[in-house]
Amino acid sequence: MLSPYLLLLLVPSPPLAAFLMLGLDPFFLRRRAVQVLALLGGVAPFFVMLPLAAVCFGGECHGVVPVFTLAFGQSEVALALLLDPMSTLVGLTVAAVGAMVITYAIDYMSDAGVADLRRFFALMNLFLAAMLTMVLAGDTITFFFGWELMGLCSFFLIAYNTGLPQAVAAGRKAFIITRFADAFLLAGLLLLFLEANSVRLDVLIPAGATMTEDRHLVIALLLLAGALGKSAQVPFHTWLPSAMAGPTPVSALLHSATMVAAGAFMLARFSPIVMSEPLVQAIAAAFGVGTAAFGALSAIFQTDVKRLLAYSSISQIGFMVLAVGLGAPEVAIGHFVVHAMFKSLLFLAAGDITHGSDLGTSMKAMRGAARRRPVAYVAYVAGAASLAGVPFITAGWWSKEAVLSAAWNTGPFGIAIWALAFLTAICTAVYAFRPVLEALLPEPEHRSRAPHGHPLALNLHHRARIGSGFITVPLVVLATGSMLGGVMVAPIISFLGAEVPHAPHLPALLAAMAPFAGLIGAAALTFVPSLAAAVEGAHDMRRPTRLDHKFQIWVIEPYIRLIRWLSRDRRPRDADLDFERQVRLIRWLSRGARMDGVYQALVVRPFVNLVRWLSGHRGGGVDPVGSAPVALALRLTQAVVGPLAHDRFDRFWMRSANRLVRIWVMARAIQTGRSRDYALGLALGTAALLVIAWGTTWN
Amino acid sequence: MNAATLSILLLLSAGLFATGFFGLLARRAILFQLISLELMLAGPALGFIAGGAYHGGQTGQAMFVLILILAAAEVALGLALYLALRRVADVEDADTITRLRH
Amino acid sequence: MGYDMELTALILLPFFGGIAALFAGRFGRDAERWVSIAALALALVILILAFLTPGDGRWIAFERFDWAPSLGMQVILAMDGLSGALLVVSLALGIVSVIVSWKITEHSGLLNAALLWTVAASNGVFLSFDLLVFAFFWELMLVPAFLLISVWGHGDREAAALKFLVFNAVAGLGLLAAVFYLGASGEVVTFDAFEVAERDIPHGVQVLLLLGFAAAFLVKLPVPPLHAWLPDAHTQAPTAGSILLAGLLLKTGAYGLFRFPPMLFPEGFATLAPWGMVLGAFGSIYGALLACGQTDAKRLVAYTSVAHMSIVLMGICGGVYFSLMGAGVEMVAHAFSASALFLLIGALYDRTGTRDLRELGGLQQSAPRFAAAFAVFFSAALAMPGTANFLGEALVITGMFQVNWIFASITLISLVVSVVYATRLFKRVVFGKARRSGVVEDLTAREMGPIVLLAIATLLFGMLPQLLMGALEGAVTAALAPVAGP
Amino acid sequence: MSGLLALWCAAVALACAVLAVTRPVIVHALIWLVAALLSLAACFFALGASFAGAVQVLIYAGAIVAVFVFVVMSVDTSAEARGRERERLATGWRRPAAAVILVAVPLVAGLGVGGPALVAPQGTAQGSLGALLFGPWALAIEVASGLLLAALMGARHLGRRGAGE
Amino acid sequence: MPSFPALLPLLFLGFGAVAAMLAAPRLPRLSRVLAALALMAAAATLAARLWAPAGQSALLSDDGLARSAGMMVCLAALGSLAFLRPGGPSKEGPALILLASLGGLMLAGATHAASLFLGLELVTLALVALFVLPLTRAALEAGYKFLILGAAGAATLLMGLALAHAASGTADLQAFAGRGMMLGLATALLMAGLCFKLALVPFHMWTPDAFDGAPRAAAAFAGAASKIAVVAALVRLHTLAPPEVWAIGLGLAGGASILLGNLVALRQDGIGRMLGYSSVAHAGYVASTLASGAPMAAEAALFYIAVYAPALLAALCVTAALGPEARIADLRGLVWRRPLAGGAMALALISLAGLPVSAGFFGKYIVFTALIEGGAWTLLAMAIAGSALGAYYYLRFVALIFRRAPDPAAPFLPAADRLLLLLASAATAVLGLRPDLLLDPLRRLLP
Repeated sequence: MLSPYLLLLLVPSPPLAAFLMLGLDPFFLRRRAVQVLALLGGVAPFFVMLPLAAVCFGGECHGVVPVFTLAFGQSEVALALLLDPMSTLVGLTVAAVGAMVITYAIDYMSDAGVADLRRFFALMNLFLAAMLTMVLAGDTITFFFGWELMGLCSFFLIAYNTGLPQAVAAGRKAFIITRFADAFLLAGLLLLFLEANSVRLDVLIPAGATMTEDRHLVIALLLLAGALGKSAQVPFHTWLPSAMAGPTPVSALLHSATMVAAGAFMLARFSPIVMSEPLVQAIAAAFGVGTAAFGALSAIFQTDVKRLLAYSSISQIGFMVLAVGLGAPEVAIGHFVVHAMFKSLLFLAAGDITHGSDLGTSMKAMRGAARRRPVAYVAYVAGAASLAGVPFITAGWWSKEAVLSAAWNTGPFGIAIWALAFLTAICTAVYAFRPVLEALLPEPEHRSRAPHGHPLALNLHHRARIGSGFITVPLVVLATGSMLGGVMVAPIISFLGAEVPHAPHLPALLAAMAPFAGLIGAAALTFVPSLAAAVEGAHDMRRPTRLDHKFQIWVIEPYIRLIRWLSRDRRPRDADLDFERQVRLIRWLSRGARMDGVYQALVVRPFVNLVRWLSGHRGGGVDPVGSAPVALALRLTQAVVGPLAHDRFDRFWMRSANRLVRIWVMARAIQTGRSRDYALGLALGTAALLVIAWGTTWN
Repeated sequence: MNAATLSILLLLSAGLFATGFFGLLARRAILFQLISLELMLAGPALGFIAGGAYHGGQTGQAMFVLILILAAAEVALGLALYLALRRVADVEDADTITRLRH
Repeated sequence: MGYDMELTALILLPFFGGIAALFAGRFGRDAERWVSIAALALALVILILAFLTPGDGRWIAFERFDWAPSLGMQVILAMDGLSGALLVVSLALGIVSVIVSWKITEHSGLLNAALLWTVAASNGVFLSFDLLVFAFFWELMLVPAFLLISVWGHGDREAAALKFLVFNAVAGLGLLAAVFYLGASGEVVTFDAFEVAERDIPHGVQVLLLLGFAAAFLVKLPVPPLHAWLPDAHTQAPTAGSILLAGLLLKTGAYGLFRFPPMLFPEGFATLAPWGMVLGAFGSIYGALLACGQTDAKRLVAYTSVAHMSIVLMGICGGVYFSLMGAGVEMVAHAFSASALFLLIGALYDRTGTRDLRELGGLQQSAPRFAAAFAVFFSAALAMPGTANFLGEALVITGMFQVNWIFASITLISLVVSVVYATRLFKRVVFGKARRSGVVEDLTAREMGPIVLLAIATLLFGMLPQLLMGALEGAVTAALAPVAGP
Repeated sequence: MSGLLALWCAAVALACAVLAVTRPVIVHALIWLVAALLSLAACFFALGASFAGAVQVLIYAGAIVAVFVFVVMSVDTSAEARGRERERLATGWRRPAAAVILVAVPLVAGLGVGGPALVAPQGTAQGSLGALLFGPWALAIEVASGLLLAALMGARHLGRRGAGE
Repeated sequence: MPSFPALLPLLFLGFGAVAAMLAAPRLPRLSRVLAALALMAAAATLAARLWAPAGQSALLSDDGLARSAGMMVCLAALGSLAFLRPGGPSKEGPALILLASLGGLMLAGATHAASLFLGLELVTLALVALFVLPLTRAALEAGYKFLILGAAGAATLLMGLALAHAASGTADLQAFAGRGMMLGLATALLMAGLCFKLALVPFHMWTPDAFDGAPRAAAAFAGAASKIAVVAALVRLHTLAPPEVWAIGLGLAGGASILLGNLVALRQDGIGRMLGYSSVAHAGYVASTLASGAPMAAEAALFYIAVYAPALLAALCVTAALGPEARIADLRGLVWRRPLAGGAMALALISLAGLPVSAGFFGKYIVFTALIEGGAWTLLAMAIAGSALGAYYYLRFVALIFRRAPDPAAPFLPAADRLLLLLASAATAVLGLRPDLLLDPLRRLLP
């Protein structure tokens, strides 16, 4: 009898097939065919996942479908797909979000050329297939296969606008940084394999949990590093905001349920190994909460919706990592599911609102959204509420509350974490509501557009207020999920076999207040001109010209006085300087703590110098450009400039050759051409022979 | 004839050989070089005759005859070459015949 | 064992095919090319038939006959999975190289002959187990390759060809000297590798002899600091020459290292292997870094070859099951992926007349098929899972973790750097706007054929690695046994 | 007694030879050459090799030197040429002398000072020189004629006014 | 006197020489044909008696070594004759080549001081006459140097023979089997004469000049035929186990020749000069093989020089076709202009470099084997270093042969040249695949 689990093989197959069809283009597909194929490939996994999920929820949730087995000498490598509660849940989420995003993209990308469309959807489908493969993987090889394939696709997708240098640079940056983290993961997985002599997760994870101490620690740290890189956690976070250069559906897919979240999923998957080391656990929790706080702070000061959402992803996944670090991977998965829904919703809605605007995806493009695209706006509001964690009515509250409670319950140390997470939650609400409130502002006055602008941009105001079904259905579905999904959080956690953590009333109440505090903050940032200008100015790197003196006097001034009094600073005050400081802080935060600069100094520049030193290029001066991706691209460009030089070993060989030539010149001088000299040679040779003869016979 | 005499004769023959060799090395005029060659050949000639006299065979004298033939042949060729060189290149100094070198 | 001709045929068929191609041009247009393809295809058929007939366990086929008995010479040809796999590579790449040089009309008879002779000689290297015959084919290989570079090359081709030749010929002398010593040092003069392997050679002598062998192999591989000939040779060689250089000649070095040191000098190999690994680790980083700094696309790929072959060296010297298997897989995988990249760059050069990265670009827009092909082999170059290259490198890393984690880490770093140069190549060639090249014509059907073949090979061995690894099993355990033995 | 005579004649020959190679004038050198050759002939007679002595006088000192004389007649013998020749010898004798001494020292050391223990006279079968030369050695004589033939052809060819001029 | 069949080749050559000389002034073409016929007849007679029982006469030995070496001398002489340019004043060429071959035959069979010395001198004087054939200044210069040095070498050799004769009372070469100071000195002097003929450092100075200035055919005879004969004589002396100075001197001279010859040839641009220096180096390989003292040294040396000969003949034949001042640039694209000439030249150079599929590879192989067998590690190292240098400069020339040439002017090749190139290439290629075809007979023929 055929096992129902065989259906597992069919989950990643449709998008893969769609990728092959679109990628190889055997039939010279037309636009409509491309769209149909893409849609089929994108949606089918969800409908295959459904019966599987039904089986799983029915209670029989452990299916392994072997793909094939390799014999490696004494070891065996058995590739398989695995269905267990975690993969069911995550797979279902991914399939659903993927289906929504691809559906949305059908309309969103409709103005691209056929060839580009084909490429786009081929890659999107491949991406989806890769993520599904990774989620359903029953062994480390398949897992890593999906994991890496996502990295590759992210490169192509982020660099989708191949003519745009910063898009290409962002793609490279994403690929290189994640590849760096992947190296850790690969090392960890290979060590695990050597330790357990198997690649099957169901064998390997229990075996891994009972390893010897030192090995265990190393492997756990390696896996953690891999996850942090893929999930854009703090030291590695820089690629994610740059990756916004890709089209909106790409961002939506990348940052909600797939790529970025894959790290958190991986940690949850391998939590028996990773989390059995208290040290690693503490590190994970620290990184998680740190990233969450940092991401939220940075997000507050963004002026670009997509970058804001990117930092939000960093922050939210920080929560997931935190949950894993607290020993509650089930909670992390719960947050994963919810986050996937509201984050994709936010991206899709924001993308729809700003689509075709000549302001790109900047915050200003949100203005007037309620009037222009009411459905999308409502959807955005729903998503933002869920992100902010408005109590009871949004899904986000339930999952975030679970994380916070888990932190509170960990003990005294956990309370500190809880406090930080609580502050983060307030910040989250601040940035979540900023675009919502921004949309309430009147639209900026209509500037004349350059004729070469985006072709659709001209139609911006002539667009229908309600988008086509391809746009509306995903928005509605996801918005519903984001709001009502909260009821699923507890079942999810218990389905995964854990208790839903409950905090005492006080912290729970406080946490419930956070969104409202955030809302006030957002309002301040949006409607108080001085603050808005500060945020704005931090980006334009110009001093704002108009300040609201009242705000200055009532808020900023006392704060500065307090600081000065505390630090016993008696120097005369310089208002400009103060403002500078303030702006600099904002700028620092909005640039992701300038981590790019650190990388530039610590990694990229030495690397380039090394390469340049090795390949003998002459360096040329390049302006330090503020934006790091461009700088990265320029740095590598610079390494290219210069003549095609030989490397050092080559020079060594050539030098010895020259030395030989010099000896040759000396040696040929012996042949003087004079017969007397020749005869002299004869005489000397004879003499030498005679001396030898005399010497050998003399005794 | 005793061994000592032979020894000294051989020494003298070596001396003749060496003298001729010296002439060949030291003299630059082609004709002098040819004369020196004759003296060089006289050394082994004396050696063969002395050896033959000591050992009492005819071999030494027979070898001398062959040496003589060689000397004659060499002189003939050498002088012809000398004349040809003088005619073609107008040289009599061996040191100036250095077009082929290195 | 009976005396069959199949292995001899695998060497002689391309050889005589080459002679026929030399004169076939007189009998019709493109006749020499068809003759070449026919000879190689026939050899491929014979090879497949040899695979299908049952062997004796260790060897798929084995032949031995006298050649010049008075010199202690005989011909011993033996094929196991490793040689078989490399023979498939060599014949397939032979066909590919004939196809890609279809448009070259200058001395086309000699061109095809040189291609076939290169294949014939490297087949000889892969099959010979008489050390002298091995050395003979080893040196013979240089001649047609030299011709390929110096006659049909680009730019400063003579200098490059000479550099290639001198490096390899000089290094070959080390091999020759060691082989001669081995042959002459026994009680009877014999070059039979199996007999020589039985001998008890003192440890110091083993080390010396191994150094002689290694000189030839490491230069051919090539591993820094002995690699200086490779970038020049690759850059100046015609496309077909680059393909054979990367796909075949480099592999002969790896094959030699794989086969003979563990077999002939187990103790000496054990002594020197750590140094081999150090060299390989250094080379893997060094090659990758230099690849990052190149502006010539072919040179870039050439340096990636240095990096990848260094990883192969590391795998072989690792001497554990995984690393050896990884090295074997990587050899085959790199043959396909590197030759495909050379093919693509060659095709691009034919169209644009430049290989300068600063002048190329925009393939994505003007030639999507070109771009797609680039993408596939780009993935292979940076060892994307699913390609055979990943399998090879992952296995080497696994083995290295068993030997010494530092080497494993270095390999991982080179894996990361590979992304830098690969994306750079891709960015410059496929993305961006066409700088000088303008609109590039997409790949033609004749070019697509070989590319599809190579892509299928790369992905097939990556997805279904048991095809390859099953074949390599015997050779790997054989290389393992003397090292691991008591 | 004959031994002493032979030694004396050989010594004279050596002295003449030394003079012959050091004379600046070609004619003088030639005369000393003849003297050396004649002394050698005397030495040969003293050693009992009368045929060799006779041949030496007739062919060597006679015929060969005669050929020389013909050539020497065309040579510049002016005082200037003599001075040039003397100067050439004066400037360039050291290196040749050193080389020759290097050759001579082992020879002298081996033959004279070291005193080789010579084997006793080998009693080879006595026979006439003619029987030897026209018996077993006939081939050698024939080939020696080839030697002369080659020299003759060469000399004759060189005497032509050839293409090289 | 030797038996008549043994005498027959000598008679062919001697009478052939006289006939050719007589025919030369009026019928130069007939003279060439006669000379060729005489050489062929001599070679055929030798070949027919190759396996006959050995004989011995007063002066000459009639054994396998003499016959095989003599046959090779005749064949090499035939090769030189093929491209000895007829016409002009040089009508005596064929006769002189026959005389020189006669000397070579004597040398190959020499067991006595008289035959050794006569053979050597006949070769020398005939070669001097051959060198000066064009009567150009360069030819005269080469001839003069060769004459002067040759005579000095002959005197040295004779001095050695005289000492040996005085020491042992016999002029038989057997005398050199003894020991003692006088014999040691005699051996040293004898070696100086032989090394001069073999062109070993420091007795080699005439070689490059001769290869450069003399007619290429004469140089080819000096490099191929005469060296085969000298090597045969060396081998014969070698088997007598002469005093210690023999091995030491040969080793030193051989090693020095390998290094210096290859080094100076490194960047020579004149093809003739390059071949001249390289012939010094090749002589060095032979000498060091004999010096190694390996049991197989004799056959190795003879095999080496035998496979060197066709390569040198082919290379010099092509060089001759390129004109009197052939330089490396003249080779450019030769294979495209004259496929036969270019191919033969390339094969010859590859063989000289000792690369596979050429007889030269096995020459090097067997020499290295002998050096290893004899434990002559220093010489082996020198030989390896020399081969590396050799590979470099030969391949420089090979590279140029295949380079495309701007001017399509093709050198003229007469039929005889073409036949020679074909045969020499065939010999090189066949021996490169089946060295045992030559090596096995040699091994059985040598004592």
